[in-house]
Amino acid sequence: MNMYEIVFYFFAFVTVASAAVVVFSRNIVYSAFSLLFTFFGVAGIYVLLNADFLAITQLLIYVGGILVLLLFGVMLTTNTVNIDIKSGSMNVIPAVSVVAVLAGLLGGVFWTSDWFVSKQMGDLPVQTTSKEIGNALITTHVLPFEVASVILLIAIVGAAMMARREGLKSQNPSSK
Amino acid sequence: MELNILNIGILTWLTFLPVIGMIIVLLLPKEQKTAIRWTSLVFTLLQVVLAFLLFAKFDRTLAGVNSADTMQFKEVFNWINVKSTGWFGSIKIDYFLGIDGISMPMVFLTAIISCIAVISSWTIEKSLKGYFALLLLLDTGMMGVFVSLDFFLFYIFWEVMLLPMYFLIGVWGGPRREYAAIKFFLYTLLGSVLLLLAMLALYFSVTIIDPASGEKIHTFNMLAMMNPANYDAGSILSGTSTTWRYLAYIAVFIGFAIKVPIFPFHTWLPDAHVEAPTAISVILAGVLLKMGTYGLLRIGFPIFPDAAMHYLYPLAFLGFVNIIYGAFCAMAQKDFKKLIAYSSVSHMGIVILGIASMNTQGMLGGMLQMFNHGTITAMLFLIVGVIYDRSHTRGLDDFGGLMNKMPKYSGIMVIAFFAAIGLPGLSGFISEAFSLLGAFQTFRWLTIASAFGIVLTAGYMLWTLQRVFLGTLPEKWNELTDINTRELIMLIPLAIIVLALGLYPNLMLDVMNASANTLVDFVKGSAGAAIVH
Amino acid sequence: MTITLTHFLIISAVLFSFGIYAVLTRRNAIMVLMGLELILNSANINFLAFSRFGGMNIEGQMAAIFVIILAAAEAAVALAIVLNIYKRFNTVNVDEISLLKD
Amino acid sequence: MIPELNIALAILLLPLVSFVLLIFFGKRFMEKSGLVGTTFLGIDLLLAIYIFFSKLAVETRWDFTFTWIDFHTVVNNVPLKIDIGIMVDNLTAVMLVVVTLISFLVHLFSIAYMKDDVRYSRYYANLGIFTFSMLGIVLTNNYLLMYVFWELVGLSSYLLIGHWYEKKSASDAAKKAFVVNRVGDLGFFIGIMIVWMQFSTLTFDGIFSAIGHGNIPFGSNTWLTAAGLLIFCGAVGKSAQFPLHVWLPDAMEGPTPVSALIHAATMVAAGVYLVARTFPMLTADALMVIAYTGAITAFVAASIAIVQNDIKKILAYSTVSQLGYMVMGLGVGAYTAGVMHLVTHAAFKAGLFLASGSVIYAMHHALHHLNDHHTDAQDVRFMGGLKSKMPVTFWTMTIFTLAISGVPLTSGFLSKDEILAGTLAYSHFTGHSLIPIIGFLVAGLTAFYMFRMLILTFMGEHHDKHRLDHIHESPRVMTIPLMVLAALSFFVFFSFNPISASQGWFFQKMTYPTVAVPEAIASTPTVEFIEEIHHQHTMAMVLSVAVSGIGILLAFVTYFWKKISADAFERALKPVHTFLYRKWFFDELYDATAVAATLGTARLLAWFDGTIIDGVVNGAGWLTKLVSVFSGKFDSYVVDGAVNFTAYFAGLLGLSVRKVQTGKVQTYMIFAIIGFMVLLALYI
Repeated sequence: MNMYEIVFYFFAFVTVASAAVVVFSRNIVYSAFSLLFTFFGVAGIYVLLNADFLAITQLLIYVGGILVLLLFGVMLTTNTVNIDIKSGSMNVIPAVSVVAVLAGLLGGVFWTSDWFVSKQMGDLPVQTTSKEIGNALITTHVLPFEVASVILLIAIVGAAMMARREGLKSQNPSSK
Repeated sequence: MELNILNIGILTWLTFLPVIGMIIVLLLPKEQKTAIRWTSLVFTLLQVVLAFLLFAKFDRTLAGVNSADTMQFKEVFNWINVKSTGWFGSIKIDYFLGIDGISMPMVFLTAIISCIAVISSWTIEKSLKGYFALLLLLDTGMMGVFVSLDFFLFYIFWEVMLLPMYFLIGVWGGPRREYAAIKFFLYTLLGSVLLLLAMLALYFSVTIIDPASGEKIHTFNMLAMMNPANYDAGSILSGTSTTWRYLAYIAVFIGFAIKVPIFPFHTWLPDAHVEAPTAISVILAGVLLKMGTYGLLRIGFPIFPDAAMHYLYPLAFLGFVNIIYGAFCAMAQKDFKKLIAYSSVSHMGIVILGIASMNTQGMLGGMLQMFNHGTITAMLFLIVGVIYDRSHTRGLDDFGGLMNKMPKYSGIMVIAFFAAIGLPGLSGFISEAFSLLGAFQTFRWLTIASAFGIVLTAGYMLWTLQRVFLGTLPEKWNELTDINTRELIMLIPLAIIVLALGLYPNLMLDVMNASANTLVDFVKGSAGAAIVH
Repeated sequence: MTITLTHFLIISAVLFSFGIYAVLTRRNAIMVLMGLELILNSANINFLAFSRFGGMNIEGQMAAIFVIILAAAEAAVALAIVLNIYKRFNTVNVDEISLLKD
Repeated sequence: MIPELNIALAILLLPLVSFVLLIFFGKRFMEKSGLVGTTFLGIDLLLAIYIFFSKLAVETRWDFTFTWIDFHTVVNNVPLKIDIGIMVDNLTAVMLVVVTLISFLVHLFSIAYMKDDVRYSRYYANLGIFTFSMLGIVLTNNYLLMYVFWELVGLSSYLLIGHWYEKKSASDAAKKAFVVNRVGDLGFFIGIMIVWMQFSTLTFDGIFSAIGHGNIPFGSNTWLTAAGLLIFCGAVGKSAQFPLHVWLPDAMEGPTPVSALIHAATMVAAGVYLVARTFPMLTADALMVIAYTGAITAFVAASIAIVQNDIKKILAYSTVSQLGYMVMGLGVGAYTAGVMHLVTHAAFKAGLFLASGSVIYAMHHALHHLNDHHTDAQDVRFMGGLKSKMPVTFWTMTIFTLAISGVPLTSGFLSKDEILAGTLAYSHFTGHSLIPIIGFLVAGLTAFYMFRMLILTFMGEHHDKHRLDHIHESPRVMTIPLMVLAALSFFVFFSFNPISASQGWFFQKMTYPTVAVPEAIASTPTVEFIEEIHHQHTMAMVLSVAVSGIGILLAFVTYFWKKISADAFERALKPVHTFLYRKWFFDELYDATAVAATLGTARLLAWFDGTIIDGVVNGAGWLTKLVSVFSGKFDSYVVDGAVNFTAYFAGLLGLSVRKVQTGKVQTYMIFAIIGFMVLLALYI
């Protein structure tokens, strides 16, 4: 077992385990915090896949942004006076069966497929990708990039609008 | 003769200024009523300024009619160019604008009437934004009809004008507005369909050499359609005095006759007038009716000279029927607006009679009558509008003695009424007299019979005057106020035009003279040549 | 046993299944969102893995970047929606919000 | 342009200036409006007199023509254009003085008569536009401008008749005047159309010279006659000739000075003037029709005048009768006599109206003073004995009455004699002896009814003493015009020979125009005709004095000495009296025929329009709708039936799987994933 494998299995474990906590924990705050570890694990896996830039992005956006947002969501929507911030499950049996079948299918497909592989582990020298990504973003992918920026802008404005308008409305409870 | 502003021809400006105004009106929030009104006014005023400019720069010696060289303020560029599409062939449609003595007075009239319509719409409150936007669009449609020299373009503007009119009557009209609007719409649509058929038949019959590529192409160019040499041998409308040509002429004629309106296609007019708001009545009578006769002069006569000459007598007869029938119907009306609507039928009959005479005086008289009827009837409808605004009734028998209560108003009214009667010194007389003088030379007895119309006109007009303005004021109208400054502003320019043209008709006759002569010579010449062949 | 493409794919499959499970079963809307994030992450892993082993280094990473961007946008909008739902129904439990039934 | 024509133009335009000033600044002038108008007319009169003398001193005619509208085209090798212009010949010069003089006097008279009127300045403005249009008729040298001013005169007459438009009868009368005139003008206009078509010119000179060269409308003598007669139609309307005379008596609804100006002296004389102007192109046939029209008019009106009681109505019918006289004079060919009667009649008839105005003014004030609102101030039966109270009015009125009755030494005698001599000459040449018979008969009738009026008004006893005390002579500003006009009713102003005018200046200056009509269809040549008039003159004079004398005597016998009871006559001839009193039932006849037919046609056509034509239109719409209903039924039962069945089936199906719909998103999602997995499995 070389170092690479050790690191891989470590991150794989962290990811899967914390994901399990996310999914199965009844306490929503626990879930949120274990999601942090999942993201870390995934970032590690990114590094192992020669994607240093993405790993950093993953940390910045998921951990710094999305997770914080989710936590805000939890706090804003949960009645804090009531300590019980657990959330229940539903449809457990059909969901378990469906997911099991799905997992089986996916696993089977992944396992049995004869993937086309051009570069095996170790073929590729470890190198930084930031520069290449930067180039690609402003040359070949400039259009999707711009579209994405517009989408972000719209999403931000839209989110702000929705939150604010309903905020105003909440002062006189809805008639419906 | 060309005149460009910012490298865009003046006719395009004239036509599309209202569209710019419309866009601005649409962008304004609907609470900004004052801004909307002023925007509309400013744009129509600009149009009037341009029309005056055009009038001043217009070369009175050039005839136009069938020759592109003497058309003025021309603008031509290729507009639609579809390469060969199967059996249809390649389609080339030009954006071809230009005016001559036939259209110049109409352009002038349209600009003035539109501006006045905007002023008279000042008190509209019901969804004002939509109203002014539609009004401006209507303005563009009307102007476009008068300046386009390409049949296709002409047809487009013709239809563009139809829709706003429908809504303006149907939404802002009186109690029976839906009925009137639909009647108007169906009538004119029927006319449009016939026009479209004739247009397509012409399109497939006429070919010209494309100056760009040198190949033979079909064209919608009206001037090309006027030249018999451009008709393909064996095409549906080739030759002269053929049944197909007669049929096409009749189709075109009915299309235009509905607009004029010529008996028996006239019944949309009273309903539309009665139900439409004042400003729309003004536009209807002032400009829309003229499109029918303008179409005859621009398309019917020069493109089908043989058929026009062949059906000259029936045309004149319809003119006679219009005059007498309209006058009689007017006499029996009890509704002020309906009365004026029927008087329009009668007065448009004079136009028909005049242009059917096929000589200079008659043609000039008819063309001048188109202009004069526009101004006079506009005044009459505004006058009705003024009292309707105050009293909310149009019953002739509901009034009396307004002369004492509203002296300024009555002064203007006297000018309008007597102009309609055809009193010398006011514009109506000159055009009526010329139409009849001309027509008499072609149709002796018919004209004598038609001349009875002037007695009938005097009869019903004075009767109306007596019922509404003379006598004693009923108690209930003690609160009526005299005409206000805004209403004076819209009536006085018209009164000035009526007086000016009455005293010095050369102002307008000069503009039309060369074209009228050329048109008469051309139609008679072509038809004469046809007979020789 | 060296680490092959399949290893990464299996991790991604596991994450995906967890994500789907969370989406399907959790009552709390925020939990559903977390499940979605898991699914997106699993997809990203797939992208990177295929790109790494398939020899198209940058292209896969580009796709992953856009996925992250969309995830961020989605999270923002979704949270706004959740907040609205909360304001309106005073709960974020999706099973109680069954207007669709009517 | 000749300098005098500038003055003529000034004469024409001054009243227009007065009109414009008064219509726009009338409120500012207020009671000074009368002075403003009168001043303008005073200047106008002086200028006219200047023109009169300078024109009569020279032989040439002043003419100024310019092209008004050029059609820039050529018809029959003649450039097509409309020339208009003004001209002054002797006839015009005389007419200018007549119009401005009467107008000036009426302006003056009205200052007092109308001073309490609510629309004082409007009244003067209308007088201004009337004078302008009338002068226009006189000054123009072509039919187009003639027609233009003709109509403008109609307008101003409309405005003045309807001056008191609050009264229904006044506005009715105004309307009637305008419409009836329009009927005449229609003929005039058709005449103009014929002339224009044939000669492509409308100037008198152009037309007459063309006819002189043998150019006849459509190459037919009948059309030439027709053209002349159609133009004469204008005169029939304006000069109130039979059968269009009905408007003039009604026009008395206007203020009395207006009646004097318009409906006695000037406007109605315009028709006579038109005939005089058109004289050169009238054929013998046309002249005959004109002569008969005039004769019938003269007789009918005179017969009606005998039995009327309203002082203005009597004068109105007398006017119609005298106009008939003039027209008859022109018709028989006595051109100068006809024109001269026009001038002399203008003076004494204006005088009569103004004098009657003075009487009405006095009566009105007396009645007003007594708060009597029932007695008609214009009814001669309520007058009588006013002589002592209103001496100036009485004496001037007497002079006018003598003049109109054709008593020697008056101007009326001179002109009437010449006309009667003309009728005798006419019957001598053509054998139409009915015309002179009517002429003399009417002369007698005129003398009779005029004296009847005079006697009833001024002589005898006033049966209400109290009222008589309140009657006073009118103010100076009203009596001065009367005196001026009375002076002008004497013979000296027209001829120094009191029994024959033919040596006076009028006959010397107002020579017959050259007849343009081809000889074959022309009436008796002028020279021969004048010769014959001379022959007949003495006889005419004797006869006319005799019949006038008889008429006057009868009037005195009946109404002054009361030897014959007028009432007894009236009772004995009740039907005749009623027939005359109701004006030969002309109004009723026209109401029942022309008016009723017009209105009936109007209603019929309006009904036709609304019911038949619109019915067809709506019917087409209805039919379309009916078809659409059928297709709608087909649609809903057959086509929709099929569709509904499908829907029903689907609904049945839906019912069974309804339970699946829990409304929970996640449940749906499970199904979605199952579906996805099924697809996946299939794919693998």
